[in-house]
Amino acid sequence: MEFKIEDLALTLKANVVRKVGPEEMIIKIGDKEHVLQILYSGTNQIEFMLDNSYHHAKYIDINSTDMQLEVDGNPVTVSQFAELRAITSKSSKHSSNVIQKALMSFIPGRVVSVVAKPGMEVKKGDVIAILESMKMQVAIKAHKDGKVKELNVKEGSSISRNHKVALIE
Amino acid sequence: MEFKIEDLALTLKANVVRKVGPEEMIIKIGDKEHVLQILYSGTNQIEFMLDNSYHHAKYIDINSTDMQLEVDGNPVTVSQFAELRAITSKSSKHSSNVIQKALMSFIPGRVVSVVAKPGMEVKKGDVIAILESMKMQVAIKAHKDGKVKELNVKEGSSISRNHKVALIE
Amino acid sequence: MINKILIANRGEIAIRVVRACRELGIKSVAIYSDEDTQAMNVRLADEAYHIGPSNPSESYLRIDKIIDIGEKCGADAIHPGYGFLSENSDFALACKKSGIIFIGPSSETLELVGDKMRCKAMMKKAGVPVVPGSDGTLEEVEKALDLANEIGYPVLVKSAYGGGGRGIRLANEEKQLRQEFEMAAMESKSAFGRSALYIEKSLSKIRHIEFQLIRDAEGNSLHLFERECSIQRRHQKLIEMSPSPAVDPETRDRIGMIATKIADISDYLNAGTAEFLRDDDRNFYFIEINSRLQVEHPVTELVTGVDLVKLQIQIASGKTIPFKQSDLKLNGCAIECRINAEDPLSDFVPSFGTVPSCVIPYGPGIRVDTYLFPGCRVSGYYDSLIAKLLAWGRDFDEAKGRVKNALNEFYVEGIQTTIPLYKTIIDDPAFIIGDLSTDYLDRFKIFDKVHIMAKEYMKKNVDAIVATALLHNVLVKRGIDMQQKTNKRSRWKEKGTFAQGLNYGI
Amino acid sequence: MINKILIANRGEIAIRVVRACRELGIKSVAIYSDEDTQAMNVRLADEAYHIGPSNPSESYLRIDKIIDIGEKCGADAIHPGYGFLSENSDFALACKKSGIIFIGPSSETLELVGDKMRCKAMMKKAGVPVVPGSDGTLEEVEKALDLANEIGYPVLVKSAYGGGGRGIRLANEEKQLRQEFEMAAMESKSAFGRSALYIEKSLSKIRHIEFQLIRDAEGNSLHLFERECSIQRRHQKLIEMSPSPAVDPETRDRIGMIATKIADISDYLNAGTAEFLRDDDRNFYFIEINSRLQVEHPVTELVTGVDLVKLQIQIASGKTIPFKQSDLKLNGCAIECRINAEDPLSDFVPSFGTVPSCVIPYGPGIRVDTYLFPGCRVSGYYDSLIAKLLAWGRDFDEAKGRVKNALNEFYVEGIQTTIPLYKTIIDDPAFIIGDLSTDYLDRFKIFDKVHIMAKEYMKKNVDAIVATALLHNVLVKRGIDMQQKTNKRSRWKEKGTFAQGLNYGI
Repeated sequence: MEFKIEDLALTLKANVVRKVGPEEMIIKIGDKEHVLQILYSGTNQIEFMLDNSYHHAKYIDINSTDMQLEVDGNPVTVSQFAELRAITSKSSKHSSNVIQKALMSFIPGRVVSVVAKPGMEVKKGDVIAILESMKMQVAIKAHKDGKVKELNVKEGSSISRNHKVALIE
Repeated sequence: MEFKIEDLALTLKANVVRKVGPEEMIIKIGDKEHVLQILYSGTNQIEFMLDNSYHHAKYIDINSTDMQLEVDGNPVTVSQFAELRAITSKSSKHSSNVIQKALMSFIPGRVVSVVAKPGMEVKKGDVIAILESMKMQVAIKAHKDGKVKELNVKEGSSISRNHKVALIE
Repeated sequence: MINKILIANRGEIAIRVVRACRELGIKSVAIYSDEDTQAMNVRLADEAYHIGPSNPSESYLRIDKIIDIGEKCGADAIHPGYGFLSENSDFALACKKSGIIFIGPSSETLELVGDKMRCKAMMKKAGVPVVPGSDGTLEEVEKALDLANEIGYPVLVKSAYGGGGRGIRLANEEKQLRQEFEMAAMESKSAFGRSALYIEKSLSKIRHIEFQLIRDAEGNSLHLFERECSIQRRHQKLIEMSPSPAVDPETRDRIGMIATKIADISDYLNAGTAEFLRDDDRNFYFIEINSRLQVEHPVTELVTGVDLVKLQIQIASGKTIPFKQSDLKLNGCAIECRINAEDPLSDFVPSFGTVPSCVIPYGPGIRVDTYLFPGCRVSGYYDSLIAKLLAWGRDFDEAKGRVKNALNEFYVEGIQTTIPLYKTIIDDPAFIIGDLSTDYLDRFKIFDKVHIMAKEYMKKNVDAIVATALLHNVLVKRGIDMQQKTNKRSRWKEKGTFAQGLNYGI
Repeated sequence: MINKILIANRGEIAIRVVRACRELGIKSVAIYSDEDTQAMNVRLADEAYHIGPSNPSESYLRIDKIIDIGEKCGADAIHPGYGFLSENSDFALACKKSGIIFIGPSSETLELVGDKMRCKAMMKKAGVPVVPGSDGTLEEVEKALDLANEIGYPVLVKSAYGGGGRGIRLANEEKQLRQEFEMAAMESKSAFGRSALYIEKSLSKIRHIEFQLIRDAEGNSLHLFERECSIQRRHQKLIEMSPSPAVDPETRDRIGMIATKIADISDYLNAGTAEFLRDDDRNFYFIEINSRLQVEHPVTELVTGVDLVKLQIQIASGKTIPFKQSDLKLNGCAIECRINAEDPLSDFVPSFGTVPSCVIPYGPGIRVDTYLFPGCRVSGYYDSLIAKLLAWGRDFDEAKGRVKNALNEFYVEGIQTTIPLYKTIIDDPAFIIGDLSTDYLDRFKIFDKVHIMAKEYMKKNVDAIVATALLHNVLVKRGIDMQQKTNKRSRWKEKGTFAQGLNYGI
């Protein structure tokens, strides 16, 4: 398998070379072999010794290509590929136009005020709506210049994180 | 039901008077009514508010009459009786002669030395055997005067708590 | 004589007060909203009463309900903690009318210091240096614009009913002032029912330095030295410490004496804080009195050895302060990091939910005030502060080393916290030399550094990360193998095994 | 220059040393036996190496294996903690031969002070007051009996290879001395391969008071005041505190100077402890040097502000002590309770197994050194110490109040601990007035009081106890109802519900 640490844009081959005990194995990462011993595995989490260092890790969100991991308490995204699969196949998805037009809420909360109106011309940074969350009022601001095409928030309603607040074209 | 707190030799009637919510009920202990609200119930443990105080409790060991409980971290033994059952029925069991003759180990450990021999006459307090547990050597001493009838320990073997070490008659 | 105290608060401060009560042999009473049924303070207090729904306006802010419970349970006194009703003069008055001691200043003092303009004017008159700004509140934006032109931009728009940095807004020029003034007015109306804003000159490279005050009923007025609280974000303090690297002994005495004078002028009772701004020319300007126990009070406790909450209770019960100014010594250095349930890597998005497990740090010099325990709930209804991590050391370096250790040991599962931010700051050269100011985070591009540090961590731990990813496949395969085996044996238990998703093959 | 330290120990002290290493920017290396695979120190250290089977003689006592790992991992120094090999001169020598710094005294000093008779004789010669007793070890019981007749009963039988109270036995008359001498000989042979016992006069109503020593390579010798360790059981310390209620400033200086002299005479290097007995006539008798870091070292850390483990490492790396005797001030009061996995209500039966959950106390002045975490294992192979609970206060009363609070908050599931014993002692009038002695527990019938306190707790909580019992029936009934319902719906999950035993009816 190949694993890509997204934030580092670093891809490494890794595989299990052989098992040396019920919970111990030799693995190869890149060119180097390591001793890996599983100390504990529970639902979505694991503790292991890699060579002579302890690590604990959680599997936050796993789908067929992306893994959201937390290694020693630090979040990290790793993609994996069977070695022959083209790495390019997934990158097109992220640059879709639809996502770039949509203004998502980065926060869950209650909508206290909707400032923008459908059809309004806005500049990047203009306030679209105001949310209240954890005692704080937070402005959701336009992420680009353009016209407010859709507006998916109502005063008094509660929205979740990544809720599509508006479409700006 | 009647409940007897063994260490206090105190028996009290108690029952549920009525439910007032999914996790809230009125109970009666002795002559007094109390509001009881279950906050959490997990395997063998429970958290509840009794009137206006929080309590957490564990059910350590339960059989048909005796309950080993831990209430707010403190161990306590409670017996329960359907109100018509005779309280005397169980007390005979504890005064059995067999138990009084048996010398039990109050500790788990490894037998480092057996001092007594079968047939030996011993006095209360004489050392019967020596155990090692948690780095400490601990002497198991005769609990009464008498003759060592049986001896159930071997040097080097490990015994559990309440193991019958010897029978002294 | 106080025998029973109702604690009109929640979270870590409620626990803090329970502990003080216990030390004094006083019964403590907790209140809890629907959201806080399983909270730690409910467990620790002698009694606990349900106060209402989760929304604070229906529970922790309900004066009537709290007084009711206080009367019902026979409380002699109420400790308001910080936030909620702690600086509310109506609440103090309601307590008094019910014959319950309010542990804090009188309602008159609360009213005075709550009206920041009036308080500032009074102090200005008494010769206390204050920041240039409007002499009263301004209802109309036009007047704000006029004044701003007079004292010069940048200016700050502040709400007279705000507090703790809430609702303070910066305007660099006219258009922005107009926009911010209107937004602040809206926010203030929504929160307090009225809008009373004032304008203040914004100073550059300012430090926020505050002095802990204590004053008893006999009028003995003492200060317990300063706390440096300059590391802030949106006027919310993040890191506090004592001593301040910017305060020498002479300044400490001089400003400390001004602080005690401020307490005298406002006829202050009990613990409070005089907040000052210090500009780059070493001028101190009084800005306001915080008429409550501060979040950061343990910083002072660690360097003075004084238990401020116990002292609050003793003063409220009529006792005089049991020491003199000259008895107090500033011993070593203490640093506090406010651990908030917010994601510092995503613009401090609040983060809440259940915390399935957590590791709270220990060790020499470490103190953690927190309501966290494995399985606890972090609620979205209340303040995001989940823990205060404090370290004491013989000097700044030792305290810093201990905070760093503790941050590395601290682990909170399930939610995002500000821990990564503090890990970055604690190693930042500007922090180490004490070059602090309220714009510290921006001035030293700390958020960029947090990202860089996260990447550096990844670089150092490439092998562990890849091994983790690889192990997922190993375990999934194992889980599926086991499932197949177990299915043949007819029963299958999920618990403790690993059987999620697909087998990617290894 | 020390860059990497191997910690040749386990449990709380291994964690303590990891934390000190981190503060100093030194890499730490853990070793672990089969039993300790999931231990906290393995998690916290930078590296961890498996050392062998659970039995200490095959793991933590294996000098060869430890030196091997030290060489393999490139450790510059080894910290031995306490117990295990910490006072073993062969180990110190083996370290030296491998070019690894042993953090502690030289093997020569260890040999001297390890031979308690030789050490005592040397100190006696130098004018240090010592307890009357045999001038050397006694192989034969008859000689012991002769000497006992000379100095008078009661006498103590001690092993020259013991330590920490291990193997000390009291004899009130001839027959008992014979029995105890033989038993001690057997125990000593089993543990150390040889029996070398000596006899000492047993003083009545004695206090155990010790002075913390520190001495650097330049010969600077300081003491860090005393610790009162009189509350013991079978010569094992249970509660320690500083200052001692029996030591006034003049005595502190006088005995402290004797302690530093003792360090000089034995050419002592690094941290150690001079132990004294103090009898009812206020005489102090030197008994032995503990040539290691003591379990109770945090007591001294809390009242002096000095980090003893960091200081040990600094001295081992050749630095001089960075302060003078006159810089040290005794600040406030600290109390330590050793939380052992033993049942104080059943003659201290060791108690071990998994700890499914635990609540470790926090709060002002509280420090807990522990290896506990939810799900951890308490092993039957090693020492029963699972946690050290410490409280600092401005005075004894404040420290006592805080210890009491913390004891009430402390909860360890699954095993018995000595917490109930300390809850009793902390409220005992004799403890409060400082009437301490090594027979304190017997003299004040503390075990009876523990039982009485347990009953008193029950009396106060009759309603909660009965409610708990009643609730069992309610929940069992509910579980059965639910099971019946769920069975109808075909699937039934056990997790989180309550379905044990019979329905007793309500």
